[in-house]
Amino acid sequence: MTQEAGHTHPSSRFYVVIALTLAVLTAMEVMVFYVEALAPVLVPVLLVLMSVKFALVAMFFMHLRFDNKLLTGVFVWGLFIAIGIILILMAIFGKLAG
Amino acid sequence: MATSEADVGGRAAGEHKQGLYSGGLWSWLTTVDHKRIGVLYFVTGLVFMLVAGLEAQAIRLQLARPEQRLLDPEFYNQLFTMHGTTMVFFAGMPLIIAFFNFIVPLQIGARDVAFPRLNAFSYWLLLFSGLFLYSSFFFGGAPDGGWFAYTPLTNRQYSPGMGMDFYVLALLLSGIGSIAGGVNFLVTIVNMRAPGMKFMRLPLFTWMALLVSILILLSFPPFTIGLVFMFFDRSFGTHFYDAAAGADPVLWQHLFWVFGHPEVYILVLPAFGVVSDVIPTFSRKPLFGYPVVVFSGILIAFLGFGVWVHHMFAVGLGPIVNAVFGGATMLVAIPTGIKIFNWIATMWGGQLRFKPAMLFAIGLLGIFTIGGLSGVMHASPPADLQQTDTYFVVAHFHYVLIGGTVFGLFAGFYYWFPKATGKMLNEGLGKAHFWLTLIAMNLTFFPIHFSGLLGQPRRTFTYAEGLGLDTFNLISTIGAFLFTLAFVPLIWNLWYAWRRGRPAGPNPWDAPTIEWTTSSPPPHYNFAVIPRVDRRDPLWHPHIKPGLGWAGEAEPGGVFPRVQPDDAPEPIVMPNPSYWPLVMALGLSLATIGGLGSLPLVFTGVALALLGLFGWAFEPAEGGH
Amino acid sequence: MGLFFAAVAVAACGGTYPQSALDPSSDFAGRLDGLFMQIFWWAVGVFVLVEGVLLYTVFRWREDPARGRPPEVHGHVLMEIGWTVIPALILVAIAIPTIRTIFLVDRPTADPDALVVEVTGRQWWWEFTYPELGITTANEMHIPLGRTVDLRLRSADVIHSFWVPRLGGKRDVVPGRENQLWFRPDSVGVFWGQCAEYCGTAHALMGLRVLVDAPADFEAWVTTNRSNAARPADSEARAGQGVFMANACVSCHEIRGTGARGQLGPDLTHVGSRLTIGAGLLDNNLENLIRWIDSTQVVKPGTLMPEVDLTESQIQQLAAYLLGLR
Amino acid sequence: MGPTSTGIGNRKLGMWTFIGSECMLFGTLIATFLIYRGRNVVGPYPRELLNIPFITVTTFVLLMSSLMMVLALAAVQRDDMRGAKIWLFMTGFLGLIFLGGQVFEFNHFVHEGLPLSRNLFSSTFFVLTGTHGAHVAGGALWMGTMFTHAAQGKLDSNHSETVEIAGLYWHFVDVVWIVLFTLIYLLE
Repeated sequence: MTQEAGHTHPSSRFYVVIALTLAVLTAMEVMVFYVEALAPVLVPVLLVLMSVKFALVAMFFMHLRFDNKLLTGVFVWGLFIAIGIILILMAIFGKLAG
Repeated sequence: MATSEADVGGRAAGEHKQGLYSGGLWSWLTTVDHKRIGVLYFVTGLVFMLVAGLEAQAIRLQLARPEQRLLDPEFYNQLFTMHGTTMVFFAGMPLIIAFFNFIVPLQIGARDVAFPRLNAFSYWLLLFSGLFLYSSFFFGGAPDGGWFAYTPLTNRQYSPGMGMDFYVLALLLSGIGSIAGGVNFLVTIVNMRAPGMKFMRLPLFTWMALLVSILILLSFPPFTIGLVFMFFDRSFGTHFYDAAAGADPVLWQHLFWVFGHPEVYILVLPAFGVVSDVIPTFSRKPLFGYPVVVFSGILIAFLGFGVWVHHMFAVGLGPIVNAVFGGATMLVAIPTGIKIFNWIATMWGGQLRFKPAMLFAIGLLGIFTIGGLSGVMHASPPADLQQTDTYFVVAHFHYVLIGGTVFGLFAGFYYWFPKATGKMLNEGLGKAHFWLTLIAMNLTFFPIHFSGLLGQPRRTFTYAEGLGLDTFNLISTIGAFLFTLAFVPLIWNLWYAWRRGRPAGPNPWDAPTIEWTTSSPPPHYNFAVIPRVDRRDPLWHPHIKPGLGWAGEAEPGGVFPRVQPDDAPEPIVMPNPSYWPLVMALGLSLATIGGLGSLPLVFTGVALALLGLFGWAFEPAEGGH
Repeated sequence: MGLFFAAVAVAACGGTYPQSALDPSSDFAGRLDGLFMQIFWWAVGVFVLVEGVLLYTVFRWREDPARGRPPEVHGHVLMEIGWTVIPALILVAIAIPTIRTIFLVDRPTADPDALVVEVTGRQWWWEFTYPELGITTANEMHIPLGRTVDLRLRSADVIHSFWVPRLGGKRDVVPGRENQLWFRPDSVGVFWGQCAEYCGTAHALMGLRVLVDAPADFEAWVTTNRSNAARPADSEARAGQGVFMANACVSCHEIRGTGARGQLGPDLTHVGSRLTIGAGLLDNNLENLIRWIDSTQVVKPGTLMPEVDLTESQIQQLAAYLLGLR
Repeated sequence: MGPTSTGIGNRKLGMWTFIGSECMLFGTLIATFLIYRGRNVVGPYPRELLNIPFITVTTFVLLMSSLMMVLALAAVQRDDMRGAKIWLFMTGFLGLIFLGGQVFEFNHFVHEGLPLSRNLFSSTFFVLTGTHGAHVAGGALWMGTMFTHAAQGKLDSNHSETVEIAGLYWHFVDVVWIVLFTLIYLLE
């Protein structure tokens, strides 16, 4: 992840590394799901792993890491409002209390 | 979308001489010129507005006296549903988009929007979805579930007719066009500004257009999904709004108002933008507190996503939810107030010229304030328990939407009409129009504040004589007739301008923004030379004020060129006309009609739409060969 | 705008509006009205100020070539702060009593002694059940003076909204949910209400009445309404009972103590003692009952009660029977 | 129309804007799914039907299609048209495999007694994953079109923005699936 930000695009090898990371993270998710001992922390762990995968694709495959910050802004605002509304709706319907 | 949108054909400027309003039917069907599309939107929106106005007229006639039976309740319910739906989606929004289309590229110094064909596509979808919706009158009755279409009343069980299917499908179709328009205007404003036109130099109308684009993009999808759920419930027996299956019909209300509240700002912010351009021009003073007005607009747009539950205070969501959303709603009053105060401060110390555009702008300040204050009353959830779903709320939002949106649009109409047509309107007729509208509007809507507080619920085809509300309703009905009459001077004025209007010249109002540097109406390419801008209100620098003398040292700069030359020094590349947007819109419309229950029609429509899409994508990128 | 204040003043104290939200007659409605009045006067103040400044500005600064070109003013930080902070303070002044009231009116009543009434909204009438008293009635709710009533609101079909402005604010009646609304009336009388959420064809005609009785009168009403239906008093009423039992009426209506056990329409055991018929639509008298039975769909378009094919004399008998069910 | 004010191509900015809007679209669907989770009044229930090993495989396939997509873009930018053709083809092909998995899964559910109109779970599940599937299908069509173009020799590094934009769309659809996979299948 020490790829320098810049206008040169990363190498194919770098993309393969990212893809492998994604695959490993997915495997971890499924593993966490099946390990009984992790049940109490299942939700936070899965949400974290999901967010990491999400961020990897957005930053590197979609080039947000290297591109104009405006594009990140456009995307993140949509995402931010969407997450906000999901959370508010879940709270109203009593789905966040447990 | 797979090939370049830069569908250009290089031509010399001389080849663009065709006038804005000349050309045959084919040239209008294939046009991608933002100005022509703006005119199409305007005419379409105006016609739908007149139709919805007549529906309102019928509603008021039925309510003129208690316990009347002029209209039967089923037809009445269709009328108020269609009145609301039409005014919001097929009159208000098209008129706003009309102004975006015509004015925004001119204000930022662009030759067209970012995606001219997408722009045409949006228009055709709007037109077809509106016609589709109205065709329901001939196929078993128009929608009658209210423009808000609350479930489960609109479930198949309680609305077995086709009316609500028309509603769902028409709004899905027009929603696609709206989202496309949102993308288009956002990219246009962000990406197509003339050199030097920084964000904090944008005219306020363009600023508000940018915010509205964002609101459209973020608020229409939840509504679209809500409609998809409704469509599936009605057509395929799913259970999204079916309490018996464990669902909560209130979900629809959330999805509807997550969209519905930003929609209010979609309708009002452009009017604020118009006023923020009109008041400085006719006060001969720059806008007071430009950055504050911009940021208060941003704040209103942002808060718009966090207040939707204030439409649902009586649903019984509990004290915490109501308190949070009540508080958030009250916050909206602050940036709105800031705008009003800044507009007044703009006029303070100015040279106020009471042209019709200015009158409507001042009218907006006065009338919208009333709507805003009654809004604060039902921002308080307990007070709202008495006000929601009564005529008090009807009065409130008509003060907001007529006092805000309609007055703002009329101000914009009188302001930019000379730019759009090259002709001046008659001032006397314009003033008559203003005063009639102002009086009629108050006569219609002020009394129903009282009838609401005194116990008249909304969406009722009649009211008991014993309620004692006769006088309020009668006055309101008289006002409504006057309101219709108020359109006479407007129509007369259009006729007058067409026959005898004086030529306008590039800048009849001595306005400061760059749309006034080009001829009226502008040439096909808008600007023979792309202007360069080095400040806000560039045409007021240096301070040459005919009739008013010099106000200060002449400063160089402002905008170059100050007046656009007749001929372009270099060949101008403009987008080619295209019929593919029309084909694609027709395809989607056919598929929509098929959604009423004909699978073959759906497939035909989708095939046609795909044909349109591929034709569009693979049109020769260079038109010259 | 003088009209505004005059009319509000008249409206606030006039008694000719039976469904007025400005004439509260319970603790609950009183709270809402008190809060509304507080906000209203703030709004009036702001209104006068803003419109006054606006009008003054417009007249003071109309075009006058003698003044020359206006100086270029771009803003003023202190003024901006001022007209941000002052409205914010006013809003705080409104928000504090608002939040207090919310936590009072949006929560179930704390009164353990409250009289529970189950309210069911139906297209297009209201059903009231008193679980403690074993009474079911329709469209008219009797409650005793001085005792809190605790309404449990449910819907049998679509969303309605229960609204009796002088006693309480609206509360929606939503399928799949049970909402609550409570109030303690502070005077005896007949209070008008009606459905306030659009619920279909006859939404406008879905009225109700709340009758606040003195405690003794309420007890008498309870005693009467617990009993079975009165026997027909004369031959015409007896004939009417026969018509009722022999026709579609029985499949929808219940008359306790007879064979009529229908559950779809209002309970008619004591229909003769009600003030109105058709959900607050018509005064309850012989003439109106005949009209109602004869041309139901004209009197209340869309109503789910069909027009049963009866002769004129049968209708006459039926109406006499129903009116006798006191 | 010449350079833009921000230096970002109009179509690229447009695609990102559209993606921002799509966040709200899927956000609403996800919110509905989560709100209605556990409110079924009749079976079958999710636990009885969801096949996690199977869906893990299709998830992996979709993730790899994203890799193919970036490789295709890199190839186009290098003017390596042979590579571009292969990677574009693979992207669409893996997308189709994913879709095939979805069709298989839907079919399986219907056979197990869960047609669309069965209960709240079927309503929310089919509409949510179906909307995503429709996006994949649209993307696959787009890949196919670009592949055809590449095969006809009409695609070169001058069109790299076109491929990039298609890629943005494709990755977004992938990202949505990352979220759905966790929320629907693992957090059940």
